Amino acid sequence: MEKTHSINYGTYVLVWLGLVALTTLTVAIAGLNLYSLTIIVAMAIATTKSLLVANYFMHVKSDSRVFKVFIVVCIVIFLTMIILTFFDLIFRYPAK
Amino acid sequence: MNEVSYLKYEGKHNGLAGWLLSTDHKRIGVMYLAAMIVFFLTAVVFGLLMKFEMLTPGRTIMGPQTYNTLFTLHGVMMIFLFIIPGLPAIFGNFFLPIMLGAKDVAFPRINLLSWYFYIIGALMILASLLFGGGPIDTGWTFYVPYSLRTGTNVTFAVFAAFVLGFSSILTGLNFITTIHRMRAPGMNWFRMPLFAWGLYATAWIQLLATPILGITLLLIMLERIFGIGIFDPALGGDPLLYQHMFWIYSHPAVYIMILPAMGLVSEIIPTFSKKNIFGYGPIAMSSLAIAFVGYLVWGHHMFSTGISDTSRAIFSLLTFLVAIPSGVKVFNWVATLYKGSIDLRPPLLFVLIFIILFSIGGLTGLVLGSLNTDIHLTDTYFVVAHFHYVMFGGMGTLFFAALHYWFPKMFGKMYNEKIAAIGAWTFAIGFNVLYFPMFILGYLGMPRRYYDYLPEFRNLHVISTIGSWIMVTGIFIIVINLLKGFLKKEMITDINPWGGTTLEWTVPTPPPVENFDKIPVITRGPYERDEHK
Amino acid sequence: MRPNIVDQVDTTFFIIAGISVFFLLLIGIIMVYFVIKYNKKRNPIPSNVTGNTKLEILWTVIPTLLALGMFFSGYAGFKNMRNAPEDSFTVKVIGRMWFWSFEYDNGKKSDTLYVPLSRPIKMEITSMDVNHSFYIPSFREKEDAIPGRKNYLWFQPTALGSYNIECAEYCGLNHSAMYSKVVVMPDKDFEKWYNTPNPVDSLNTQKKDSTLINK
Amino acid sequence: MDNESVMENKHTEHIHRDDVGSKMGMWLFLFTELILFGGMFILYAGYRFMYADSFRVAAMRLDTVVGTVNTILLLTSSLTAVLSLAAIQKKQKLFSMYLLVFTIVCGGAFLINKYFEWSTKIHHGFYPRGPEMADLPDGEVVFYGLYYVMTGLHALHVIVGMVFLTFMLVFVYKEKITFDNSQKLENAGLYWHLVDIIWIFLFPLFYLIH
Repeated sequence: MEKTHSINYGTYVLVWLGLVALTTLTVAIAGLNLYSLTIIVAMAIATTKSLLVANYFMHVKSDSRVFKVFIVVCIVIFLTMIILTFFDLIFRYPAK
Repeated sequence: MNEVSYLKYEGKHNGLAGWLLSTDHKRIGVMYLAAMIVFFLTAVVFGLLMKFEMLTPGRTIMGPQTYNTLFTLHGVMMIFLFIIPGLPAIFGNFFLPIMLGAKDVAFPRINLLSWYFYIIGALMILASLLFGGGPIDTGWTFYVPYSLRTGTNVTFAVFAAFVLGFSSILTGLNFITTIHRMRAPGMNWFRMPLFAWGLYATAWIQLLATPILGITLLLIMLERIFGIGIFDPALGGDPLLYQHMFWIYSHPAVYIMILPAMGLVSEIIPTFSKKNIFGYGPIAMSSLAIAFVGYLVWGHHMFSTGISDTSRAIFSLLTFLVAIPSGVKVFNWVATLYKGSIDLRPPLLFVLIFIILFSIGGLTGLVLGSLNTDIHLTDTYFVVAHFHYVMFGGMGTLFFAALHYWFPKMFGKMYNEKIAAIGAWTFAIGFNVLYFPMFILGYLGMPRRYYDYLPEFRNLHVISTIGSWIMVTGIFIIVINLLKGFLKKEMITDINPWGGTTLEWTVPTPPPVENFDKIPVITRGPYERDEHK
Repeated sequence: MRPNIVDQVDTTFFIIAGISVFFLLLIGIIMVYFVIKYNKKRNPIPSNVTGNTKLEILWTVIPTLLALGMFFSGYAGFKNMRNAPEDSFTVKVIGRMWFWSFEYDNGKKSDTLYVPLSRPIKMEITSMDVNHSFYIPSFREKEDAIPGRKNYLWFQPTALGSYNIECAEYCGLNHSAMYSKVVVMPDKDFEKWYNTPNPVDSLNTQKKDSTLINK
Repeated sequence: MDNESVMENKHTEHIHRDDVGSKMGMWLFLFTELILFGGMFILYAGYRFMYADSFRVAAMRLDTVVGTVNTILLLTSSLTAVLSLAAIQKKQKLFSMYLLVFTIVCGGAFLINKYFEWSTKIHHGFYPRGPEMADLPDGEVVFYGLYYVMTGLHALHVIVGMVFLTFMLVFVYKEKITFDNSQKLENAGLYWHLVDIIWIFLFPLFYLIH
């Protein structure tokens, strides 16, 4: 049950093609001037790319559930840190 | 084949090398114990000297620079070398595998590596006293920009703390994997002893909070060496972001200290009241709840620093919520005593002292969590008293409880119980005489980290200093009594001197190298007793 | 009528302290009672009580409600602490290693804080070197002085007299010597002081400025 | 450690390989790496919020082409790393070794690129306490501070990853890693992919935000 990773070269190459395509896309979009949207789009694409890497290259997709739970816990805690920090930054009495 | 105790075992290396190169979790635990007692007592001496300096306003025995250095070293050593690693590294290492029915932790070699990181980090802290600009004087919080401006040896000391972080992370990593992968057959999650639950929750904090401290300390070093500008306000950095980063780690670190201690209470009370724990589920779950909520409240260390009012309100609300699972635990412990058959032996005595001291610490935390009172009380002696009640009264008292509880199992020797009880009472009385006046001092407006003070505070400081002498006498009695027990010739062979129900009381005393001849199969909860069946 | 911050802080403090003492006594007395009553001599055979859902809910819900109450008490007082009245008299305070200096709107400088009795005072706090904390225990007010940032607090003097100002954030060698005074004066005396240029104090301050300022 | 091998020999019947445990340990370690960089990301986010305009201006001076090339290099090396695992599981030892060598070479190329990028910046005086920095606004100084620390820390991880992979190469050669005992290689791969994921975020944050 531990060795259920698909050991199929084709899938990996397809994922890689997808990753390269997304890289091209994000560079192209950065060239347009989308102002505040730029960062959101760039982060969305980066998140998609890392999901691809994690799910296929790191085999999270075929791993047992406990690993997925771990990853979610780690990400939730990280997001908590960022969000709570920003409650300060956004509402802070302006510096001089 | 498995008759030799872990103390006597002779493998390829003997003598000292047999210890220093051993990957046996029990030997590593004992090595941590030996090292930590040395550092703990050193830091106690620093504290004693500080209290002596506070006997009179102005100079008593030392100058301000020495005093500033002393409280920094007292904090750094107590926190990074004793209370954070204390219970997991010593008793977690020694007993977690046995309690789970395993022969060792998941990664024994990483476990030994972790001990070496600890020792290297500790020696580096001591070494930082000797060269460079002299011993650090920043306080254990290393707040910027002072830590960037002072000429003392901050870079090196901070690197030492960074190395200690590695040790902590590796221990946490080891424990999580051990608990997931190495429980004996039949031991499902809810048949696990509560000490293991405490360690599990702690391990997650060690793993997911320590790296934040690591990177923050690294940035201080880089800032001092290269001037990268990330924290230096002269170059555009924001000192408040430093404080955020520091407390994102350091608040959860409080729970690294206290969660295993709480787990230990849940071991000792059932043993000495001869009954099952009251509310196993709520206690186990509140460990995880505390671990998680612990990440949400770091801002309450910064209520007066100028963070936004919105975030102060949010952090204050969350802080009050974190009090609740701790309260639930205390109620459950007291309820466990109900209708028990209580045998007031030294370990239980320490635990009862813990419950009172920890409750005082926790309840005074409410005043500090509340916004307007915290503005007045933060950075005063009130805070100093509060965290000494929580940390020393909490983790420190339970360190003694754990020593007295597991001493016979670890060394196959017994200490004098009467003297242990005298030591415990002396410690408890001295503790309150030492720290309680600090609450009043703080309320009257005595700021912390003050070398000198106004004459009107004198009486309370004198009482507090006398308390420090009583408390240290208590610690002295406790340590000498244990040492005498350790040096005794006669061994005890009683497998289960207290009548405990967890697995460590089923293996020989002291435990053999491989813990179990045959891995046990678990069929019941950790605190269930035959007589109830 | 302006809220009295000192009273509010003390009220919140004693409410929470009262509840805390109650719980501490409750836990302590019950614990000692159990230890005596169910001592192994009196009660050799333990009963196996393993939990009680009703109790668990009870001692989760009641502390939660109490905690929320404490939060709101603290928050209400805090809001008043942060809302400086419109008509506040503004004074700038600058922390340096290891003294405070005060600057008034008309350019007057001083190393002691002189304020009129009748007006709320808003302090704008900053630092020239490392973190300090501007703390007036008698007014229950404190806010850090952070280099590169401007924090504030306000207070309403209620009685004539002079009160201690302390530094509450560790700032190095003479941290414990970083004292000053707030002197609350009758309005007329203050007017007179405020409109007198070049008092002795300001000369002192300027002299210290030139030697200790960083850049 | 010798001591352990003695003990292992003594009770080989009890010690069985726990691949899932080993992978779990690796993942837990990766989380600490994620949070380590996470701390930097929190700081980046904070300062970007404070100094939005300066960050845009400063980012313009970074070379998008170099960044893109490096991204492609790392993505490709990630592919070959996972392929080498698949190859060993299909008992294609030699192919697996070639793929590992290619992965390490990609890492090396990434570092060489990085080296030239940094030295150009340093040559032009854009480094902490450098001649150009004194005139820059605070926000840009912080931007370059973050840039050097984050990409530097990342480059350090690339180097560590390359060392790991070199060991794996030796292990495959010596057949310590085989088709039914490949957890070590998978763990090294996990580390390498993580380094890749971190770069996936660093790239847009530093090179694409103008």
